[in-house]
Amino acid sequence: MSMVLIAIATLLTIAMIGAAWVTIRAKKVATAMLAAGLVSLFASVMFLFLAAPDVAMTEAAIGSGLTTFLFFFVLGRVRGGSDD
Amino acid sequence: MMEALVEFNWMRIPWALLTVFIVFNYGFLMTALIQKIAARVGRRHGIPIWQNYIDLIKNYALRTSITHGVMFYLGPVFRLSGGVGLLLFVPTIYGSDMFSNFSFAGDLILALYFVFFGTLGMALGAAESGHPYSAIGITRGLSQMTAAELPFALAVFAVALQYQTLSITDIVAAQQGGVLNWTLFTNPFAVAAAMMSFLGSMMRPPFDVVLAPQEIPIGPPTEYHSSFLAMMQTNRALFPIAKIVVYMNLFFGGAASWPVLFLKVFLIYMVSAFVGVVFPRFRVEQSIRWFLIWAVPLGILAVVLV
Amino acid sequence: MDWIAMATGFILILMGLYGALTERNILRIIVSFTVANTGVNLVLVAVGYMHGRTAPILDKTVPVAEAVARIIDPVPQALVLTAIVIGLGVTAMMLTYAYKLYEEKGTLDVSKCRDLKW
Amino acid sequence: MIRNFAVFLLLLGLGAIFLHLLDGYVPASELNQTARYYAEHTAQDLGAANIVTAIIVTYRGLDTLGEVTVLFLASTIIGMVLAQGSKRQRALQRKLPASGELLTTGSRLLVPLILLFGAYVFVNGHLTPGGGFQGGAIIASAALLVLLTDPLKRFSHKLIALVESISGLVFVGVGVLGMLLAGGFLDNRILPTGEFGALFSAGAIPLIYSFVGLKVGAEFTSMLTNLAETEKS
Amino acid sequence: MVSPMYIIAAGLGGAFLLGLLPNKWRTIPYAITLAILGIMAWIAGSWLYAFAVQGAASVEIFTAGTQPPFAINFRVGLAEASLALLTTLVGLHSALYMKDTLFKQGRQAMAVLLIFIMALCGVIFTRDVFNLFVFMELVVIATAGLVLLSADRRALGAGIKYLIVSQLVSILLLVGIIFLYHATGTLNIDDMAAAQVNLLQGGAMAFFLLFVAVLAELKPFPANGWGLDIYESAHPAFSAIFSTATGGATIYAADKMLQIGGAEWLPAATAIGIVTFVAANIFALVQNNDRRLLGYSSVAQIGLLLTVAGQRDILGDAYYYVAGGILLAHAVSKAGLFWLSGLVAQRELTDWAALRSQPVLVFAFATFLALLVGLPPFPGFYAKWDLAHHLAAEGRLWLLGLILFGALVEAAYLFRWFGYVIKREARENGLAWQSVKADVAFSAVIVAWLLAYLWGHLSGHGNLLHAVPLLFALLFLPLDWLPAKLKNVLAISGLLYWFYLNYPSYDPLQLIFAAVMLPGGALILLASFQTQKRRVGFYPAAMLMFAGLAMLIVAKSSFDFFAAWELLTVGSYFLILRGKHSEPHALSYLVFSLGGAFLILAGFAIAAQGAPDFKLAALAQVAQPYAPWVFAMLAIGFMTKTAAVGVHIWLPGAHAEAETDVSPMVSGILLKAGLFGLFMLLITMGKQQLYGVELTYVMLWIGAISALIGNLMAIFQEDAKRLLAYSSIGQMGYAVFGLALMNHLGWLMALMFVINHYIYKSMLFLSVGGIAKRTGTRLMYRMGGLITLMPLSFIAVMIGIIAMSGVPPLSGFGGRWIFYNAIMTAEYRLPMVIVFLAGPIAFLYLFRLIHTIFLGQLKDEMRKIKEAPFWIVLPQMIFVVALMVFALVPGLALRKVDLYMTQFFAGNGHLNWEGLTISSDFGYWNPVAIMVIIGVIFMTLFLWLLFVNRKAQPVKQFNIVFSGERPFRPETTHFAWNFFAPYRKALGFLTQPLVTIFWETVSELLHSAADILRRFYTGNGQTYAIHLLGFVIIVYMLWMGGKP
Repeated sequence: MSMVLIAIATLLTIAMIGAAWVTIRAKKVATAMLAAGLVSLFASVMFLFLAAPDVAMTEAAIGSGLTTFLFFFVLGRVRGGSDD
Repeated sequence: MMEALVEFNWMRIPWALLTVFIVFNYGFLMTALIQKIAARVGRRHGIPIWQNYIDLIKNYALRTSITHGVMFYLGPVFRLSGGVGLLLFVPTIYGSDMFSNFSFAGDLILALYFVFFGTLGMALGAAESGHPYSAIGITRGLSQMTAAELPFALAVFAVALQYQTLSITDIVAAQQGGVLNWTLFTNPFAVAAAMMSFLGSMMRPPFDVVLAPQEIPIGPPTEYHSSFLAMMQTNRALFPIAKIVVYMNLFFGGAASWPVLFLKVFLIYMVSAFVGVVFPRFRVEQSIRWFLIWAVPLGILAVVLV
Repeated sequence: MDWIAMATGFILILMGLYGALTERNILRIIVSFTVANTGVNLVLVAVGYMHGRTAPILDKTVPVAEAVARIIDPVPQALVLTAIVIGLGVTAMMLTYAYKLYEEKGTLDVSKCRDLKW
Repeated sequence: MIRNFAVFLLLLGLGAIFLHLLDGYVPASELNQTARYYAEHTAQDLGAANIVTAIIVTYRGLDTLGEVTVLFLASTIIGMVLAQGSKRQRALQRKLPASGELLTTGSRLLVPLILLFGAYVFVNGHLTPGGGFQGGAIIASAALLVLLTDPLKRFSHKLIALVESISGLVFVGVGVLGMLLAGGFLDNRILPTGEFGALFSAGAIPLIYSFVGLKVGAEFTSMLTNLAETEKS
Repeated sequence: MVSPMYIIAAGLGGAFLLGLLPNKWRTIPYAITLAILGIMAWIAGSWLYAFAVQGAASVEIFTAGTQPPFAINFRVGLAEASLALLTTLVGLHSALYMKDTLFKQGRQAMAVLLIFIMALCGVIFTRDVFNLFVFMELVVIATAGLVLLSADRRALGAGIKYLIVSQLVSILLLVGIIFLYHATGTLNIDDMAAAQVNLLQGGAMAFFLLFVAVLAELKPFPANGWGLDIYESAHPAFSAIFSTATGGATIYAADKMLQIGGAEWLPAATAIGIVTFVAANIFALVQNNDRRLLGYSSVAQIGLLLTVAGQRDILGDAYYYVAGGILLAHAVSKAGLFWLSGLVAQRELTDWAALRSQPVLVFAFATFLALLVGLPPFPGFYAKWDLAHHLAAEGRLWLLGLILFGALVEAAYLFRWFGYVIKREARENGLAWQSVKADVAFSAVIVAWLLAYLWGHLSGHGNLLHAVPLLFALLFLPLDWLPAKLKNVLAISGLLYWFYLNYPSYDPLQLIFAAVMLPGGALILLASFQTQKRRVGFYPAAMLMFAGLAMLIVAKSSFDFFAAWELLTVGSYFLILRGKHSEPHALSYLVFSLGGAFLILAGFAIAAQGAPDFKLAALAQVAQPYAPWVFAMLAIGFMTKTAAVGVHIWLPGAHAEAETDVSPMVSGILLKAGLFGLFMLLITMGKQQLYGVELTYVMLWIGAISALIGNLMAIFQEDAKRLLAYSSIGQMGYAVFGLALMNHLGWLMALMFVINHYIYKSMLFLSVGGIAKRTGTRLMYRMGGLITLMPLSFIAVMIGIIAMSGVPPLSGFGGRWIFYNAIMTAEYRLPMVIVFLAGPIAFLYLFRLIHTIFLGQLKDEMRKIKEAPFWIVLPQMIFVVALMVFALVPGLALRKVDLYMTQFFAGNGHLNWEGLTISSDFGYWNPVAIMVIIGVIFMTLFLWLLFVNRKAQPVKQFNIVFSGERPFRPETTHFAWNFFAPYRKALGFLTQPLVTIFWETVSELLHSAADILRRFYTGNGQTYAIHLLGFVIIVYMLWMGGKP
């Protein structure tokens, strides 16, 4: 395995964990949602490297795309949804 | 192991009546004697020896014009039936076919349970007298009697175990051949327990709260008068003797002749009289406890050690 | 690569679950669960990964005859696809319920939703 | 706080379990029997180039059917829940600022393209990466775009339901046909497997995947619109 | 046959089709839904028919034209087909039941319902792990949706909690699946099973995750709060599906998982299952909400099933019979109960009293409870029997004990509930009657009885529903609309005819018991002619008891014996429950009886050591070291029935509060069942030693102390029936004592007690019952002087008392005489002291009985009462005659038995019955002579007194003076209350209700533990998820700790 791949993988890992950290720590729900979408997005990149283009596409479209939109749809309807 | 059972024949009836007659008279005289002795101990003069006969005749002659109903009659009837029955189901004179009465009908157990018979009837009858205090007397009497019977039952059972029979005749037979063969010496615990029970059932102090003339002006017997009373007086003469005969047979070697019987009965009776003049009266729960604490353990000891 | 992905996946699961089990806001709980789900997907795919092989798609570069030696295990990928879609379904359901809860109770706090207990 | 700590401890336990798994994990160097079978037989049996697709649509078609059903179920329930007891809709009558001209025009332009792209993705599912789910999601994103530009836009529920149900029925129907005409439920060989690598090949896979795409698209759209139509409180 | 795949296809197709229809339509979608469900049920049914009737082998169904493991496959066999049929039928019925709700919610709800049922079938059929996951997710989502069908607004919260928990479950499941796939290279369950996952690298851990996730769906304790919330808030028809179909499908999934995991994982399943079973049942004790209670019970039943699944290794071929029996019993009863709950308007348990307005519903309720608890003749009974035997044979006694304990707790709360239904006041409009709902519920009743027949048919022990006595008892159910008098004639003739029919086949011992139980029962039933109208519910219950008794005495095998035992227990419970204030007492009776019965079951099971058909006679051959334990268990079980001290506290209330003609039945007859059992036990097993202690010696003590305590308690009672009830404890103590003497005469005495106690206790209960009927009270001090008003009752009581106190000449003396002879040879003497003490005490309470009721002074308010009704007096008079005859010639009944018993004691010690005198080795007894002598003396004196007082006039009531006062109120002249005050002062401390306090404390502890621990279910969905996580970690640490 080339060093490049490992480096990329490590970077992605750090990014994902960082985003996940933001997700569970963010002050605002909206931030958390965005960060979760980001985790998904990074994951789909990771899938590409894991030779899983189908999964990558799906994760990108559904996991980070649609799901995040759904979140915001609902968030918009529960008065800001700030922590209470 | 049993001796051949004596069988019924018609001659037993007159002989039985004779037994009843003898015992009845002896009982009357002795009751008076005891009363006299007790009075003398208390530095009183006491009744004439024939006073009981006078009372009895007088009472039999009296007629009552009121009744509390049939159940009321049952008191004396049960009582006297119990007394006579007990006497007749026990062989009076050892070795005498004539005076073995109706002992073929049942054994020691019958005698043991027949002791109850009179009490039950008395309780029934007195309860019907319409007097609340008679009921109180009954509850006390029954309570005390049940506690007093327990050591007796234990002693009886110890004796039965000791001789491995329930036949009174066999038990007496086993005690023949010298004073030391008496249960009194072969099984002293049983006799001690039985004698304590005996004290309790003689309606004398300290166990006479049932009749309790002081606290309760009208105990159960006092509701009875005239012929009822006469019948009960008859029983009061007869029943203790019948009971003592049982004791004598079981614990004191029985009696082979009437004089021996008279003597032994008198002596046993005197135990109760002696205790009676010495001790004050117990309350019922006290006497129950007394029996349970003192007499019952002796009985248990007797049963266990046999 | 697969190790890293798998470890990352596990960490994401744990982080997601921590969020899901400690947050009170139901929206945050749902968000945390999606993170955990992403982690699961990562683990699943990582299990199927094999060094030096390519995606299980046969074309000119990977002829049928060489497939056995050239492609990675396609099964986990198929499973992940299904899992992702199901995850979306569940997430959507939960969001709807959250919305409904808010409509009825005016709060998003799950700990306030305790009419049923014991 | 105690609670958070308890959770933390429990997750440590779970982490131990995971560590255990990770520790015991030995990457395979060879394909296992199942994967080997797929690698060897997919092409000639089913005629599909994308093995993942073949697995999803045929070998594990039942899973996919279930998966589609999950979405169907979710969208149905969402519709049901949101309809339940709420003073639904109508509240949106208030004026919202119109979206920018650019966005509106752009979306008008984009939507057909996106739809086309989605269709492309699922029709080619058996050949290239992607397929019904991805395509469906893309179609749904078109709907999303429309919703974003014009929040008052009403999609025809009837149309969505129609697409959803008919594609579902077709899926089931094809599956049953597989039982009747070929080797079993969802056997794709009710249609000729055709030439390997061609668009119209791999038996019923493209057909099924297309309808899956339509169905998924419709379901996503239905979810989105249902949520969109809720009252903004 | 149609492929089961069509069940899936039909469900899905139907659901998608519903989506096509216009939103407004109602009837057509509903019709489609029903039709689809019907088709699904039909397919499942046809498969079941093929397997069960035609004996087909199970079939693999392939998909995608590819062999497994490369494609998903289904399997359909007997188990799958039955479960699928169950699922679809419950679904169909619930759909019918929910018609209103479905109409309101529209086609979407119907589609969800269809998918739900389809997914459950998928879970059942599939043989692919991942496919199982998909179907389970479908079930989860559909469940979350269907919960909202409820009118209860709280259901939303339950749905959310459920979703949160299932997220966690699916994460575990997916991780487990993928690693298992990695380890085995397959997703097919059978291939995984063949791969022996435990040996593979990482396999065990992966399997653990998979397994624990599937288990979590079974709502194991403590990770089950969410499930309970669903039960409480969901629509009852949905709960019916959730409890039965989901439960069944999930447990089947767990079973598949166990096939993968292999025998190594069975103990884990067992442990989780049994903890869940016991804990859920204990929690259910403190539930007031009907549906939540049913939820706890469902959880418990599924736990039990998991336990059974964990016994797969030892159950062998019986596995499906046992598991199926329990599962179907749970399913049908729980579905039925949930459906019933929809008919009840309010949610408190006591609100179910509304069912009373429709006796059919009460019958349905009773059927469901019996089915759930596993009473004969229902499947659970057979299943429990087999399960217990297998467990005992393998030495899994702790498990057996826990199962029985849990079952007892379950029976306790369920029958407490039944008591509420029968006894509590019904609210107005408490019944939300809808005939379709009732029909659905009633269909479950029919299925219950069909299953009872089926399981009996499959049982290796013969079908209980072929037993004529039981059928005769059940016959009274459809005949319940007839007038009571007619039914009474039928009942009496039935009892007599059955006795006549079997008379030649009884051995002397059986004959005595049979005579007491059957003609004896008929005699008491004469008193039942008293009742007017229909007396709904009396005859089925009474005849059930008699059926049990009739079957008990002829039972040859342990199974027959135990079945009969349970039948008579249940019948008598229903009978006792009929009393006006008997609710708590009937419950305590049932709990103690079932507890005893479970001990008997365990005893038999241990004795059998796996033998399929265990004859009672074979008890004699039970090997060490089991024999003494078997003996102890059976003895305690039987002594529970005879109310030996320690387990006696149920008796006074149960006997005293029962109806007038029921008290003599349960006292005079039912208690003898326990004695019969003890006879059987002692005949076969004889003396046993446990840790060097002679067990019969212990029994001797128990008997003696029972005699003492029973009698002592009796003398302090103010309530006449309670007095008699306590006296029964004492009398049974004597009998147990006699049996435990282990000699010829001791047994004879016990038999004497069987007859005597039957006669005089029945007689006394009837008299007292008649008096209570007339006076309107059972408190003795409120009566008095009734002798002239109720002379016949008085005679009966008086004769009864003389007989019972053992005073000669009546038959009680015979008993005492034999007793004394018996103890002459006994080895142990100390317990006898206690019996001696008890003897005279009996005399006290009996005297009190007659004194305070009949003698003394008549109360003002009772001056106008009449003699007890004819039909109550008639049997008493017959009893008086019987008593006299038995007193005179006891040999009539006892001689044969005496001879019969010589075989057990090497010919020693039997009585000599020559002539009129009965003699033993020690003494002799001539009942005729005694009677004559006493009679002559007595009559002489009595007649003389009558003669001399022939002119006397009766005294008026207040024509007396005492303490210088003339009384004017009867109360002041009748000393009756606290009658034996001196005794209370002297020995009252012995009557402290220590045993009652003990059992109350036990019950209290269970309840308060449940009440405290259930707070654990905080209602917070997140907490539930934490519980689940905790559950996973605990199972991990316990089972995986230290393993690779």
